[in-house]
Amino acid sequence: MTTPLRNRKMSLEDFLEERKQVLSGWKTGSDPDLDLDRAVAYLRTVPDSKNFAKKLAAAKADGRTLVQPRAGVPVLEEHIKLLRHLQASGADFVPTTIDSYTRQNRYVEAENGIKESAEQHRAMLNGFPAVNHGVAGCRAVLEAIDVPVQARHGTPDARLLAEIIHAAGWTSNEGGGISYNIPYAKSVSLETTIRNWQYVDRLVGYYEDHGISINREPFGPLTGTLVPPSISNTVAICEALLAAEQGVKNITVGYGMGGNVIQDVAAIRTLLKQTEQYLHKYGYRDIVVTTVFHQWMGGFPADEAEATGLIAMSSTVAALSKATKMITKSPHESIGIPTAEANGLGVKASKFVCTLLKDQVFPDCSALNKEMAQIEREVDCLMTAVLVVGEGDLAVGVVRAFEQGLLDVPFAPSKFNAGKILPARDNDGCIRILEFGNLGFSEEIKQFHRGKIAERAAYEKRPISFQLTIDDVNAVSRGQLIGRGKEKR
Amino acid sequence: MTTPLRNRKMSLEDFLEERKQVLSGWKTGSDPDLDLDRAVAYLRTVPDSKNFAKKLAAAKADGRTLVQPRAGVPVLEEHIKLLRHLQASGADFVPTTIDSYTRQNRYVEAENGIKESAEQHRAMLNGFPAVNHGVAGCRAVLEAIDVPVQARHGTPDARLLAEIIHAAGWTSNEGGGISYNIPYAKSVSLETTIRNWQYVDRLVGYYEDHGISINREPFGPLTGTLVPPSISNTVAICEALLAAEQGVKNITVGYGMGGNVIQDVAAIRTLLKQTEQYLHKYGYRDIVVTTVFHQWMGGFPADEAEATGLIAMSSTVAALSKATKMITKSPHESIGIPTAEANGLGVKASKFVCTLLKDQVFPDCSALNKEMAQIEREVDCLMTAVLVVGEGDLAVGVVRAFEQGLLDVPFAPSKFNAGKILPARDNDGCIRILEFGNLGFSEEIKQFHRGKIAERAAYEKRPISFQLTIDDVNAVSRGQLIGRGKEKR
Amino acid sequence: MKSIVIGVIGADVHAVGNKIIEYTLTNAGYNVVNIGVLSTQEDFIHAAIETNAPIILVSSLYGHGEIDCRGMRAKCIESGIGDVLLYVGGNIVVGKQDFQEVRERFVKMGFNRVYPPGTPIDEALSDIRRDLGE
Amino acid sequence: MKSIVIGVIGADVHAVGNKIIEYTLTNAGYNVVNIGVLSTQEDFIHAAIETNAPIILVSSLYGHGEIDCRGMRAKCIESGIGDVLLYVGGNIVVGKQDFQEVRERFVKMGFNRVYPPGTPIDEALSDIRRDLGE
Ligand code: B12
Ligand code: B12
Repeated sequence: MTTPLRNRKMSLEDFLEERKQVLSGWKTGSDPDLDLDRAVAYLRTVPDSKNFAKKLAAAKADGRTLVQPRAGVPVLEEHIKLLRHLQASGADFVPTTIDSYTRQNRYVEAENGIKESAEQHRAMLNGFPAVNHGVAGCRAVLEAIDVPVQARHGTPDARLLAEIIHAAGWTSNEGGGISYNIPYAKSVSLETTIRNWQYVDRLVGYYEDHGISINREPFGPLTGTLVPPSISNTVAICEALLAAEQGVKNITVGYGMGGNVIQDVAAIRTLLKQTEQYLHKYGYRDIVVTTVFHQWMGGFPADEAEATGLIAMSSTVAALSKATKMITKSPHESIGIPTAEANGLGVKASKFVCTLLKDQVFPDCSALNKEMAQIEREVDCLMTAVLVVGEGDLAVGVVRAFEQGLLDVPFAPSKFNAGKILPARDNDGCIRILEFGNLGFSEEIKQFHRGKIAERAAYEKRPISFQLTIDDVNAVSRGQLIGRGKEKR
Repeated sequence: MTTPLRNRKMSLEDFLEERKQVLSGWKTGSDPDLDLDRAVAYLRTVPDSKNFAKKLAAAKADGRTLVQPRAGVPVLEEHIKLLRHLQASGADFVPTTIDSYTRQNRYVEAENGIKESAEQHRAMLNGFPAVNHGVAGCRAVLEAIDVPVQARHGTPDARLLAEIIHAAGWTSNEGGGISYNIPYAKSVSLETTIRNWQYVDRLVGYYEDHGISINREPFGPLTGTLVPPSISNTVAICEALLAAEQGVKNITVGYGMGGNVIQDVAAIRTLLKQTEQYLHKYGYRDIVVTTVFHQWMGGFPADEAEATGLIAMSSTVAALSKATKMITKSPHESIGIPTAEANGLGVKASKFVCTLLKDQVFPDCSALNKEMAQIEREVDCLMTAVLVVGEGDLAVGVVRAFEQGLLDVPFAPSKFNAGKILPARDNDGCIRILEFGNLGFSEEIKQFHRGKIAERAAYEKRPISFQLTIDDVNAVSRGQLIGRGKEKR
Repeated sequence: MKSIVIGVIGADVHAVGNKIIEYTLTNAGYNVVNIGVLSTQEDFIHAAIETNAPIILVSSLYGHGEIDCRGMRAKCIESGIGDVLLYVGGNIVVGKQDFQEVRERFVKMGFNRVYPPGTPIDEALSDIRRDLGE
Repeated sequence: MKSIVIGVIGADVHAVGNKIIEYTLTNAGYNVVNIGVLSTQEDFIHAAIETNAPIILVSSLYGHGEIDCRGMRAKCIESGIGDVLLYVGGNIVVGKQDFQEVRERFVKMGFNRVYPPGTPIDEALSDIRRDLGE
């Protein structure tokens, strides 16, 4: 690629040119059903009830929180069986979690994994290798079930994957140039992944231009581990803007539960509000924004009853926050990929709580307003930092902001992430920042965080150090939210 | 008994006189360990860690919500095994649920039930017949475990039961003259049960006079079915006052979850506040009041995952309400008395949520304040009605208030309850009243309820009728909170 | 209008389902004779004789159903209404048991129909209609 | 100061546990050589050779551990460090499996110690000390 990275809609020519190369990445790319006219024709036959974008818009209007698990196994028939079971358990949307080889575009190893799984009658891959199964396989999935299907993965270069799943009638794709890089890769540059995801979004834009609604969902939780809401919200807003520029019209921004109820509700509310604000500000006006709340994304307790408790507690918060969708976990979370049954239990418990609470909202109150105002201030501060270093261009800004640590995600594996900030909980369990690195926060905001952490450390009678962070990382799986020091355990 | 019913502390003589007769009710009453001096001496040996009153007071000071299941099986060894399992699952307090024959003082049938259960190796009774097991059996229970033990039952005449369990070192007893009559009996007069429970409370007062702290817990949820908070709170306050008069010093007032989060938090907060207020007002100043939140007390969903979801959702609300204790349910609730394992799962899920949320409180906000003010107004109105008809005497007032339907509990089996009011949910899921009978509400309060119900009926486009009540009774077990009419399902 | 006797047997005070059953069967056009909670076998039988009811619906929720229902058919025979239809429902045994076995136990005891926990009365209505030849 | 090589094998990017292990072992007085996530068998082996580490701690969280770890012992032998201690931990197989069997599979593959999901690194410390003869 020779043109410099810019946040600008790809021309149709450039897109189609790049497309040829993308489709040549694996043999399934040559399927005639990947012809765009044929794909559009197929997508027209997908009923509204299986359209992700439409079902989400309706849920938003209704003020309901719909549920979706994670799930994917290598063998096609098994995968269909699994999704059918989840649908029967009450899933409003079904996922297809893609295996880790496919995520790294290692299709040969994925092929071996499918074979071995079929032979050994147990899953040797941690997901469904959609590229290897091709358009026909993915259509078989869609046709076997009655609700919308989405691909969920963590793929830095998901161009071929996106081509295949959308042509197969899957009307949503999770990911983004930042959120599927920083937590999911080590040495892929942001420039590369943003470009790749501009392509993925452009493909959705192409479909939108042809009257097909397709949903896109930036991956909100990032590393799922003590990510301060303003950081994940900023990333989500950046990805929403990048997607909108490529013609995406239906975006679900996400957030991974932190554990303090007020901070969680505040995070979801500001996420919706600020995403819409920024989209409007930059001239994208016809976009439907919805939100997705991820049940606790960090280390889970091993006990299944405790895990189910955490799942239902997460659901309570999600429902009261009025998130449009919630991603569920299973009682097996801390151990391994769940059986269909365990996964279904997570869906049932979650759905029950969301349905029960559908007519209720977390009330407006000053504690909530304060936390919302705080998140908004922080997000505005970070967004300004990004746009300043980008000299007005968001794509460039994102790359430079990560380079300089103005944006920084805790615990991320990527070497393109500074990895200088340290998060820790305050005395109420809200996620705050202990060590800022070069994070693009104003001095005032830093003071706020320092004060909050100091309060906790004083309460626990111990020094402010990385030990707080470590204790907090381990806390939830041990039944605590705040990793209290010995004095206060 | 010849003296008329009055809310006045029983004299020691009258108490000791009546005691002789009480102890002669069943053969285990003649155990020499029922000698009060010996009982006091034994209770002095019970460590603080097994003292209900002390553990509750400490939890209140800490702002924690502790958990307690329900459990009881007929055979002693099996019962101990069961309680040990629950303790290992994390129960902060263990219960002993008493079987229904004992509750009706039918000790012969209870004896048969024990025998048959032992022979058939399955429980033929729905609880532990503590009177039949006697002081020695009950002490064996206490000595086998490390946390405080409480009797939970529903016994209109629990005098002998109370004698036996306290002499055995169980430091809490659930019940009260109203709460263990109206929902648990059909033709026992309130006068009789209030007298019986004055005795039970007087026994606790005796122990308090001898330096032994014993907790008493009026049964908050009553019929567990759409009971408006002001009605159950009023009953709890009346019973707290009646108990205090007899010398009880440590009282836990209770509430059964209604389902609207704000109403539930408001109910627990006002319950604590108003109980303390009324106790002070009537001169009882040295009493420790704590609260107990009952997880959903109505019909449960049959699916175990859904039931666990409901359990954890209840726990979330309880923890945020800062109730001192929570009574847990099990995933088997809708089917039958749970196995030890299922019961333990309920405890684990509940405890996990309460521990996770221990540093958080539901925030003050206007919606909450409004609901609290509403409950307070209603309770004051009902309390005034009771005291007016009682011509200043609370005990007399309670009897007459129920006689006249000024106090009225929905779905109660007792013929001493008017049974004229019909509750139903409003459009937010709060429990309101549809049909007032002769309930002691002011016209202003009635207008408020009527308005709320009218709003819902209008939304559901259907007439205001008993059908709303029926639909609401069935709703939760079918996964809804509000039993919406066809139009809005 | 045919009469149906309903009530809750034994030392059982669960009143909610009973009230819902009364409401539903009345709406369905029956003359419902509700003897309420804490009812004995004799209470049921007397009510059936008095109102000439061809069917008795016994509810038992609290777990002692098995003990409470024993010998009820024999008592009906003694009282001269040996062919009265006996239904039982609610949570009729202690705990979660295999329902096939539970049903057999109650059928042996002379019950015509035996319902698992949580069967809403609406679902039993068609059985009632059929058994009453309607 | 003895060296310990740590890292996350295969296409696995779970970085949190890896950072905690680094912190804990450093605090415990070891020279921790952290090769990070997305590491190959060769990466581990080279690091061990370079730093003369007597022990390699392989983490695998994402489920492909079984495929990723195969043949690692053979590669160690080839590279002349056949007697290096190989530990593996994390969520090393797909799903909830009987851990006895899982352990056997990895022991057969030449791993000296195999840890079930969620074993905190603190619990493995005493094994490390013992195996290193400390
Ligand atoms: C956070 C998380 C993520 C984050 C990771 C962010 C990041 N880059 O680090 C995100 C969201 C990105 C993620 C992605 C994925 N994840 Co993930 N993830 C988790 C989760 C919830 C917590 C992991 C964690 O950080 N724990 C906290 C740390 C401190 O604990 P730890 O990692 O277990 O490590 C400790 C111990 O295990 C031990 N230990 C570790 N290694 C070793 C080695 C030795 C020798 C010893 C002695 C001890 C030891 O010491 C460590 C410190 O105490 C786990 C489930 C869980 N545990 O609850 C799933 C889990 C590991 N993930 C899983 C999967 C499948 C994935 C995905 C493939 C699919 C997906 N869900 O999107 C992708 C994988 C991408 C990839 N290529 O690797 C599965 C693995 C399944 C399996 N093995 O059967 C799990 C178990 C969830 C599940 N039940 O499905 N995940
Ligand atoms: C509310 C409730 C109470 C209230 C009752 C208030 C009152 N006076 O009515 C209170 C709190 C007082 C209470 C007390 C007790 N309860 Co209770 N209670 C419940 C609960 C939660 C709901 C019952 C209810 O109202 N459901 C709603 C109504 C509409 O449904 P229903 O009663 O099932 O009736 C419907 C159907 O079953 C059917 N049906 C009923 N009878 C019949 C008959 C026929 C022929 C047919 C066709 C259909 C039919 O139609 C009805 C209408 O749709 C249930 C568990 C559950 N279901 O979730 C436990 C439950 C019934 N209780 C139980 C127990 C053990 C008790 C106690 C002994 C102990 C205790 N927990 O304190 C005491 C009993 C006191 C006594 N002597 O009876 C157990 C019974 C256990 C068992 N069978 O193994 C249950 C199942 C809970 C449990 N899993 O432990 N309880």
